[in-house]
Order: sequence, then structure tokens, then C-alpha cells
Amino acid sequence: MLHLILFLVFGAVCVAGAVNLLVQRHPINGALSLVVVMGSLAVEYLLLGAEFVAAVQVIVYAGAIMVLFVFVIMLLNAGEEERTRGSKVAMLFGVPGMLVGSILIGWVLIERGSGAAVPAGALPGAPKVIGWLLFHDFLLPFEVTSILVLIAIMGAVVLASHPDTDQGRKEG
Amino acid sequence: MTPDLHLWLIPVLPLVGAVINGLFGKKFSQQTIAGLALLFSGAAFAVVLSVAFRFSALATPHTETLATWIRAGSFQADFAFYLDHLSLVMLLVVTGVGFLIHIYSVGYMGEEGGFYRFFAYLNLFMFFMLTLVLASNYLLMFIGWEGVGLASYLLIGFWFTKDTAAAAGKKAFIVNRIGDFGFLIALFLLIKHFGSLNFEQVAQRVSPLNPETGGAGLLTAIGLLLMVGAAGKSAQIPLYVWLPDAMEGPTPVSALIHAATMVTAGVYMVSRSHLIFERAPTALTVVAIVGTLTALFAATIGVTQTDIKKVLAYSTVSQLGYMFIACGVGAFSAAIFHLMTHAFFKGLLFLAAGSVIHAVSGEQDMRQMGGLRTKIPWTFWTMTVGTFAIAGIPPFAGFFSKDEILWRAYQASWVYWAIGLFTALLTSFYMFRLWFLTFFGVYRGAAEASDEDAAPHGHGHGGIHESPMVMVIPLVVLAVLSVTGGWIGVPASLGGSNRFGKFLGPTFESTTPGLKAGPGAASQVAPPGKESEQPEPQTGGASEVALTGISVSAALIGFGLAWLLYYRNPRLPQQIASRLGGFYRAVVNKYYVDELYAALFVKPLIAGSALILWHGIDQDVIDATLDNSAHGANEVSDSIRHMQSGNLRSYAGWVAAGAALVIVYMVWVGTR
Amino acid sequence: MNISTFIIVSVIKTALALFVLLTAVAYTVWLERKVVGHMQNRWGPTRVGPFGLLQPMADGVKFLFKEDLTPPHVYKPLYIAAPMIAVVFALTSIAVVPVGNWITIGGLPIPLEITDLNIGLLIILGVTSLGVYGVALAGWSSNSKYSLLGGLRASAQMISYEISLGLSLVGVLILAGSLSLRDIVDAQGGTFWGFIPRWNIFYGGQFIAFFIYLMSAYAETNRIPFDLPEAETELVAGYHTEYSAMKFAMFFMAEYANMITVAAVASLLFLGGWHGPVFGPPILQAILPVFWFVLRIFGFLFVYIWVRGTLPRFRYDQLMAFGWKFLLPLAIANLVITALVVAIRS
Amino acid sequence: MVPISYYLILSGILFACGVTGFLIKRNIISIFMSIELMLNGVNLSFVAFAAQWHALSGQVFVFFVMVVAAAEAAVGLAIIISVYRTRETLNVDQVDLLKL
Repeated sequence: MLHLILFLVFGAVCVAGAVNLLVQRHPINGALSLVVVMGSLAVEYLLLGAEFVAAVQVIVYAGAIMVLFVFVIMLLNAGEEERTRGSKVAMLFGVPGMLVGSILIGWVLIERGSGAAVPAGALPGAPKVIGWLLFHDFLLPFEVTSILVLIAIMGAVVLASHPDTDQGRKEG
Repeated sequence: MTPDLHLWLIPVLPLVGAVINGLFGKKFSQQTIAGLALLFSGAAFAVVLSVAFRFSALATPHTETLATWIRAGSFQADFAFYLDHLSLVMLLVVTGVGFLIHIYSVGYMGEEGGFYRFFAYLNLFMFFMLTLVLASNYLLMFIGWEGVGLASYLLIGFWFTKDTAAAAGKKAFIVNRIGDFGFLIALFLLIKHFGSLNFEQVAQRVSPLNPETGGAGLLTAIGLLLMVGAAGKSAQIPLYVWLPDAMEGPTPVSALIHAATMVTAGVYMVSRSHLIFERAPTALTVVAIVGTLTALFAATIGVTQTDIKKVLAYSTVSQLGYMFIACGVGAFSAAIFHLMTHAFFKGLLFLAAGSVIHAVSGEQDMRQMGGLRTKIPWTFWTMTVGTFAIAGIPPFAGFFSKDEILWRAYQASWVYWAIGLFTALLTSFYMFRLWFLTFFGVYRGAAEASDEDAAPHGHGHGGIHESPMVMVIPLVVLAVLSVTGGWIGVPASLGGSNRFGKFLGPTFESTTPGLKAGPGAASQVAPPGKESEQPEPQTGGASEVALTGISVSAALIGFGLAWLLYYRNPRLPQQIASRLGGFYRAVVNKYYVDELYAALFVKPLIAGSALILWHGIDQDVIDATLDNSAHGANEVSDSIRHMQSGNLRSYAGWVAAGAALVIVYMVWVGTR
Repeated sequence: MNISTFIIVSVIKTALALFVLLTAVAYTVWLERKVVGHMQNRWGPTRVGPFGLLQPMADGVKFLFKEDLTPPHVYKPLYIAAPMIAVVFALTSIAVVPVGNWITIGGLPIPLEITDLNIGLLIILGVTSLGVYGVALAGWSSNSKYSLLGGLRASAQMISYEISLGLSLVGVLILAGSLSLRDIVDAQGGTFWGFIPRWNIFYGGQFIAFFIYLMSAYAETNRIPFDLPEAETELVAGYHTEYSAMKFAMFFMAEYANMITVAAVASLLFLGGWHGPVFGPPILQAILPVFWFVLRIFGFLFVYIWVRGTLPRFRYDQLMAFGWKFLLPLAIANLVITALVVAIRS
Repeated sequence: MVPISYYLILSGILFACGVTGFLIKRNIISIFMSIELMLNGVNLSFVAFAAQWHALSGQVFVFFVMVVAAAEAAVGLAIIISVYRTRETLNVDQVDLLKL
């Protein structure tokens, strides 16, 4: 019961945040609403028993990635976005397509979705277990992603460094 | 089995030389290049010599398999080398003469551009030729066969800036293609019916067969096709036309490839497959007839030529005709014997001619020479030896080989003999004509006058001069060989014992005694007991001596005629020519054969391909397809390229729409 | 216990924790002023109450009644939200910090913390990492270049140092084999060689880790020598230049609450938590661990203040270079070595 | 007790919101954030399925997704910065030179 209530509440918060991201014109509000979405998603994870995932969600997504976004928004001092009408396609095909697709999927989920219910903390994603999986079964993907991150760091440094001065590179 | 002979070294050494010179030669100095080329060709020669010395101790034939090349079902072709008496002789000739000519070239090509190119090609040729000779199966032989074709093409067109040279190279290559076509089909037939190309296996499977006396058969077909290939490579009628033009190449090349070694490949191949020919009398007859005709034909042309190298070229053709006569009457050892001696004296003649040309600064027209006897004594004397040798004057090499051929031809049919004899007369006539024109009388050239004449060879240092030692030494060596080379084959009737014939015996003795009649069967007049390889003195020894006398006298008559016409009173030839009129003109123009071929084959072929292949297929079908498809693609993309508006959100829209389609499809499939 | 008692107990504990924490914050401010004063040969607050002990109250009252003026051109919603975000996250993170063993009240065993999660440490890290929003948004929303610069500096600096902070903790986690603060503290019980307490700072060879943590913590809490975001000499007061009255006080509280949290985590992870001599009657036995724990926190705070009174301020690029090029590699090295040692030992 | 399909529907909604944001947003940073939103929706369904099938690998995938998202954010934001340096705008409708 409590479980369902919590789910509904934070689900509502989630959706609200997402919709807010859509309607807000200022990127910083979008970023903050996204942070809200992520926070409530962390709670959903907790409800699903994935406590470690929840913690990492908060630390990595809300605590690092979104801070990066906010940082960039502040740095570029991005203002209100002006509603230019650059693309008819997006409106003519994209939005209807998205609607059709999501409606269909929702219908499938409701009609054909298994009614299987998960009790709170059904599957305790304890850090030990996750770590075991990560470093035994998924060792190779783990290492590969590490390389990916390394490359990403270098790419970011090179891209963001000032082309004229070498200052940016020194910073990185 | 014999301990490792390292036969593979023999071809590979020149290849190494070719690779080194060809790849890095540009950087090297001439000394380095020449040193390398000589080193590797000489090394090959040395290996051959060592093999030759140990040869008597070997269990022959000796096969050395390096690797399996093709294995398809029961058919197998290896990289294998095959050494027996025949290939040994060929090896000695090729490497020996080749080495000498390498030395000669160092001096001769001294002032030429592309020094490294020349020697790279030359070594390459050695490699392929040795592969051809050493091959243990027809396929590997074919590789060498094609390879020497390539090398000769490269070397004929060595001065590729000269149109005539380039054209001659192409001509040689294309004409050879025709022959190779026949050869290739013969190989296919062999594979189809004997399931192998290996010499020994083919021999095993052929030997039980009986001679196809009754007209044509499988073996006849194979034999004829092989003959086509041989005719192409060895410049026999009707494919001889490339050889005279091949004289566009540097003289050492003419000596090595187009006199001594490559052109004899056909003879070698025919002798190599003698088992097949012995069982195909028709084919043998054809071989003999072709050889006879070629000999006569080329000789007549040679009489009228004025270009010194052309004369030698036609004499080469006619001598090759001799060899084919020998093959045609089943006297393979005689053919090889003549091949060897011919390699000596014809190589000598060419080199000497080259030395003459060198001396008179690139002039090749004999009418512009004369009286060189005193100016270039070395060349003169060596040339003299060569001339006597080819004219068949005893005791020079040519005498013995030619005499044996004539004798065997007589045994086969007096027709061959008669024509051969007349050819011999012509041969000595035009050779001495060349001799007189070049060395006697007064000098008619202009080289003395002007010091700077840019002749094709461009030996800028005018004035008539003896060639450098590096060129003279090979001349001398070859001259000695031309004198003594024949002595190893002195027929019994002249108090010798035909050692050469005996040596080659094991290769050529027919596997089944009953088939000794092969040559006899070739010409229906086979007298019994004349079939063995060596002529027996007890039978017809006297007649043989008589024939020898006749041929010698023929040679002398030729000499006399030449002396009369070209030394005693040089006016006479003109009058005779005018007397002969049309016939003479025809002969001068080589019987218009080139023009005939051009009219018959070349022009129709070019026209047809231009009409059908070029305009019809290439332009209207292939190009049209490509152009139209490209044009269509261009238009289509031009119409839909506006999808790529450069706007991110539009792309996102397309993606979303596509995803929606996929989802719809999946849901439709899933819920059906 | 059934759900209702659980809720009741939780509420009581929360209220208690909040009260204690806020008081602690107030008196940390007093302590700082006193200590720094004495270091600088001043008395610090002395007027209000004995030793100026009532000074925090006065400050609070002043903050409450001061005029709360909002400059024009600020982005209002965030300008108002920023200090709340800051203080909320700062106070939240204390929720999972255990201050002592279980105690039993009326046969009801109660853990001395608001909630005991077996990923408590991660929760703390997460919540503190969220604290940066307050600073950043404050800097941005108040639409002034000083604030913006301060906010930028703060966010960059906090992100950068969070990495080395987390890495410095991993060594301890490896030793304890758990993320639950309680387990980590229990792992540090007892002594070795008879007398040395088995704290991570001594025992686990986490000495280096402790100092990495110390410096990163200073940077995280924007304290001297890393207080670039509020460097008076350059940016009037950094991200809270435009704030006044209670909003400003919220930032203040957030900063000191963060200090306390950091100090608590340090004492839990490195200084053996509440371990210490326990004796006397049961009530005393129940209290003593809490006392030892508080004592450690106090000591840590004292070091904070001491450093502040002693060290000058870094330059900003020096700060970044120090974090990325010195602390981070050091932390990684320490982590690797610890992992190796543990792997070899097991 | 909450049926799995609820979680899935929630994640679907989030994903749909992300797609919509990508479609209607002009600010490149907002578009970027819409991508993050989509990723979060996917993560939720991952975790939900992990709970349904009692397979922790689902949760492990979430970590990989997060790593990729982090890398993507780093590089993407760097690109955004350099784009802003050159074009002086964040509006994707005005950054459309890459066309025929």
C-alpha cells in the first residue's frame, strides 16, 4: 500500500518534472526540473530495491552531469529560447509519430503487460552483488566503458579548450 | 635419391639479380649494376657447371620438388624441377651463352640510358628461361614460356621511345599469344585425357598407346597444338613474322633471346614431348613440312636483306626451320645438337654484328659498310669463324649438326633433304654475302667523316674503332665454341662416335622398342633399321659420306656465288635483281607477308572491335548503363536531398516517424 | 516495531537531530569567532552573555528582523529557491549519520540515527553533491558578475574536489567491506599492538587518505584556503553577494552544517567513530560513546578554524591544478595500494 | 505491490516526453537534456525488468548507460561550447549549415 502511494507520488513528481522540462523556456528551469525528475527516479529505484542504483543515480546524474549542464548554462549565459519555426518536419511527422508510437506501446503495456507485481525491495541490489556482477560477468564491458570515458575526457578537453590560446588545454 | 642439388638456385639467382637491379638499380653506379648482374648470372652458370660435373654420378632423371602449387582432385602440379640429359644441355647453353652475353652487354650498353633496366630485364629473362628448361611439368614450363615472352617484349621495346621498337615489342607479344593459345589448349587436352601435366606421368600414360598411323587422333591434335605453340615461340611459318622485327631491340638481346635461347624453346618443347609426337605421325609430318618450308622461305628472304641484323634474323628463322626438320623426322638429338651449335655460332654472329654496328656508330645497313676487315680485326676473325660455322664448312660446329640433320632428313624423305640442301646453299650464300659486304671492298659509310652522328645507339665517339675487350672476349670464347662445339657430335661415318647423340640417348630412346618406327612412319618411305637415334655406320655409311660431300660442296658453291657477286664484280646483283623483277621485289618485301597478315587479320580485327566491342558493347552497353544509372541516382537524390535540411529537429522528426513505423509494424506482427 | 511507532520514533529523532544540528551550527560560528579572535590577539564576542555565549542568539534575532531586500533584475524564483536548496541539502545529509550505538528506551531498541541505510555513505555523498546547486543557482540567479563568478567557481571547484573526496573514502570502504557507516565504525573497534586504537587513520594505512579527505573537504565546504567562491578581496562576497538577512543566514547555516557533516563523516570513517573508553552506570555507558563522537567532531572543527586562522588563500588556477594534478592522482594511488594490500592479505 | 507495467508506463511517459522535447525544443542544451530524459526513462525500464526477472544484470546495464551518458554529456557540452564560440547562438534552427 505504502509502496503504491510512494510510487504514485514520486511518479507524479517525475512526470511533472518532465512536462515542466517541456514547457519551460529557460534552460536553467529545464535543468532543475530534470534534476527533480532524476531525484524522484532515484526514489523509484529505491522502491524497486535498487538502492545502489538509486545512490549512483543521485551522485552521478543529479550530482555531476546535471551540475555540468547548469555550469554550461551559466557559462554561456543562455537566455530564454526564442520559438523560431525552423522545422515543419518535426511538427508534421515527428510529433504525430511520437504520439502514435507511445500510444501503441502504452496500449500494449496495458493490454498485454504481465500483471506481475514487485514487492518493495524485491531484488536487493546490494553494492556487493552489483560489484561482483560488474567485475566478473561484465568485466570486459566495464573496461571498455572506462576507455570510452577516457576518450571522452580527452575529447572534451580538446573541444572546449580555446583554439587560439593553449590555456584550456593546460586547465584540463 | 641424389643429395640435394639445389636446382632451385639456378633460376632463383638471376631472379635475385633482377629484383635487386630492378628495384634499386636507379641509385647504383653502372659498375655496381653490371657487377650484380654478372655475379648472379655467373653464379647460376657456376651452379649449372657443378651440377654438370656431378651429373654422371646422378640417378637421372632427377626431380626436385619445392612445393605443391595446384592440387585439384587427382590433378596436381608442383613447383618441381626436373633434370635430365636434355635439360642439362639446355641449362649449359642458356647459362653459358647467357653469361657471355651479359659480359658483352656491359661493354655494348655502356653508353645507353636505362642501364639498370636492361640488366634487370636480362636477369629476369634468365630466370624465366631457366624455369622453362627446368620445369618438371608443362604448367611450370608454361610459366617460363610466358615469362620469356614477357622478357622479350620488354627487351625488344627497350628503347620504348622509338615507335618502331614499341610496335615490334607489341607485335612479338601478340604473335606469341597466338602460339601460346595453341599450347594452352594442348595442355588442357593433356589434363583432360591424361589427368596430369607432369612429364614423367604423361610419359607413363602415353607410352602404352600405339602410334596413330591412321590419320588424326587425340595425340595428333595435341601434337599439332603443341606445334602451334612452338611455331609461335620459335618463329616458324606462319608465325615467324615477329622475329625480324624483334631486331629493333639491342643487339645483345637479339643474340641471347632471338638467336640463342628463347626462340629455341619451341624446339626444346617439341623434343620434350617427343613421346607424343612419335605416336602422332601426322603431327610429325606437319612439323617436318613446316620446318622445311620455313627454312627455305626465310633463307630466300635473307638473301635480299640489306640490314645486317635482319639477315641474321632470317638466317635464325631458317636455322630454326632446320631444327624442326630434325624434330619432324624424329631426330630429336640432332635437333638439340643443332640447337646447341646454333646457339654458339648465331650468338657469335649477332655479337659480332653488334660489334660491327658499334664500330660504325650504329649503322646497320651493309651497303654502308665494307672494308672493315683491317679496321676491326678481332670482330672480323670471330665473324669469319661464325660465318664458316653457319655455312657448314668443316670442321666448324655448324657443319656437323647441319650434316646430321640433312642425313636424317634424307633417311626420312629425299624431299626434305633436297630442300634442306638448297637452303644450306642459300645460307652459305647470304652469309658470305654479308661477310663480303661488311668486311671487304672499300668503306662506303659516313661514320669516318662526321664525328657526331646521333645513330639510334648514339655511340657519340665517331670513327671506326675496335670494340673494348669486355666485348671482344665473349666473341673469342664463342668463336672457339663455334669451332669446337661440333666435335662432340662427330658422326661415326667420319671416324667419330656421335657422343652427343649417345649422351642424349636415354632421354630420347622410345620407351617401347616397337615404336622406334615413329620417324619412319612420319614419312612413308622409312627404310628398315634406320630408326635408332644414332646413325649406324654399317648401314649407309658410304651414302652418308656422299651426302656429307654434297652438302659441303653446296656450302662452297654458296661461297663461290657470294664471292662472284659481291667481291668480284659488285655490279652484277643489280642486273640480276632487275632481271628477276617482280619476284625480286616480292622477296625484298618479304613476300608481302606482313601486308597480307595486316589485310587478313589485323585490319578486320581492329575494325570489328572498334565497331562491336568499342562502340557497340563498351559505349552503348557498359558506359551507357553506368552513365544512366549515375544520372538517375543524381536526379533522384537531387529531388530528395531537400530532406537534408541541415536542421537537427527535422532529422529528429524523420527518426521519430521511422521509429513509429517500426513500432507499428512490430505491434501489428505481435498482435496478429 | 510496528509502523506507527516507527513513524513516531523517526519524527522524534528527526526533530532532535535538527535541533542539535542547528544549535551546533550556531555555536560553531561562535567557536570560530572566539578561536580566530584569540589567534589574532582579540577577544572575539564577549559582550552577550558569559564569554559571549549568547552571541549566536543575537545574530539569529538580527538576521530574522533585518530587512530582506531583493535586488532588481534577479531571476526571482531561483534567487529565492537557491538558499533553501543549499540549507535543505546541508541539513538532510546528517540524517544517516549514526552518533552512537543502539540504545534501549523502554525495551525499545533505537539506533542513534534517523535511519540506518546500508548505503549511508553514498547517501551522504549524493546529498552533499546536490548541495552545489544552491551555490551555483544563487550565483547565477542574482544576476551580478561577482555572484556569477562565485557561483561558477563554486560549482567547478565542488565538482572537481568531489572526485578526490570520494576516492579517498574508497580505501576505507575496501577495508570495511561495507557502505554502512555503522559497519565501518564497528570495523574500527578495538586496538592493535595492545594500545593503539584500531582507527583507519592509524591502522588501515589510510593516513594519506585522511589528509586527502581533509583538503577535499575544505574545498567542498568552500573554506579557507579554498574559499575562492566567496573571496572577499576579489568578488565582494562571491555567490551570496546579493543576499541579505535570512537568505544570507541560510547560506551561512548551510556552510557550517556542511562543515559539521564533513567532520562527522571524517570521525566516523577515519577516527573510529564513537569508540572510546566506556565505563560507569548504564546511563553513562549510553552517553559516553556519543560524547567521544562529539569530541572528535569538535576537534575536527577546531582544526578547520585553526587552518582558517593560519593559511592564506590559493589562486584559482592553483586550486584547480592542486585538485586535478595532485590530490586526484594521490587518491588513486592510495586506492590502488590499499586494494593491493587487502587482496594480498586475503 | 505495484505491477511492473506501471513502472514501464512511467518510463514510457518519460521517454515520450524526452522525444517531444527533442522535437519541439530549440535550445541545443534543452535538446541535450531531453536526451538525458530519454536515457532516464530507459534506465527505469531496465531496473523494472531487473526486478521482474530477478536478474541484476538489468541494474548493471543502468550503470553502463550512466557511464555513456556521462561521457556523452562531457563531449556534448564541450561541443556546445565550441559551437557557441563560433556561431554566437544556441538555437539549432540557426545552426543548419550542414546541408546541400
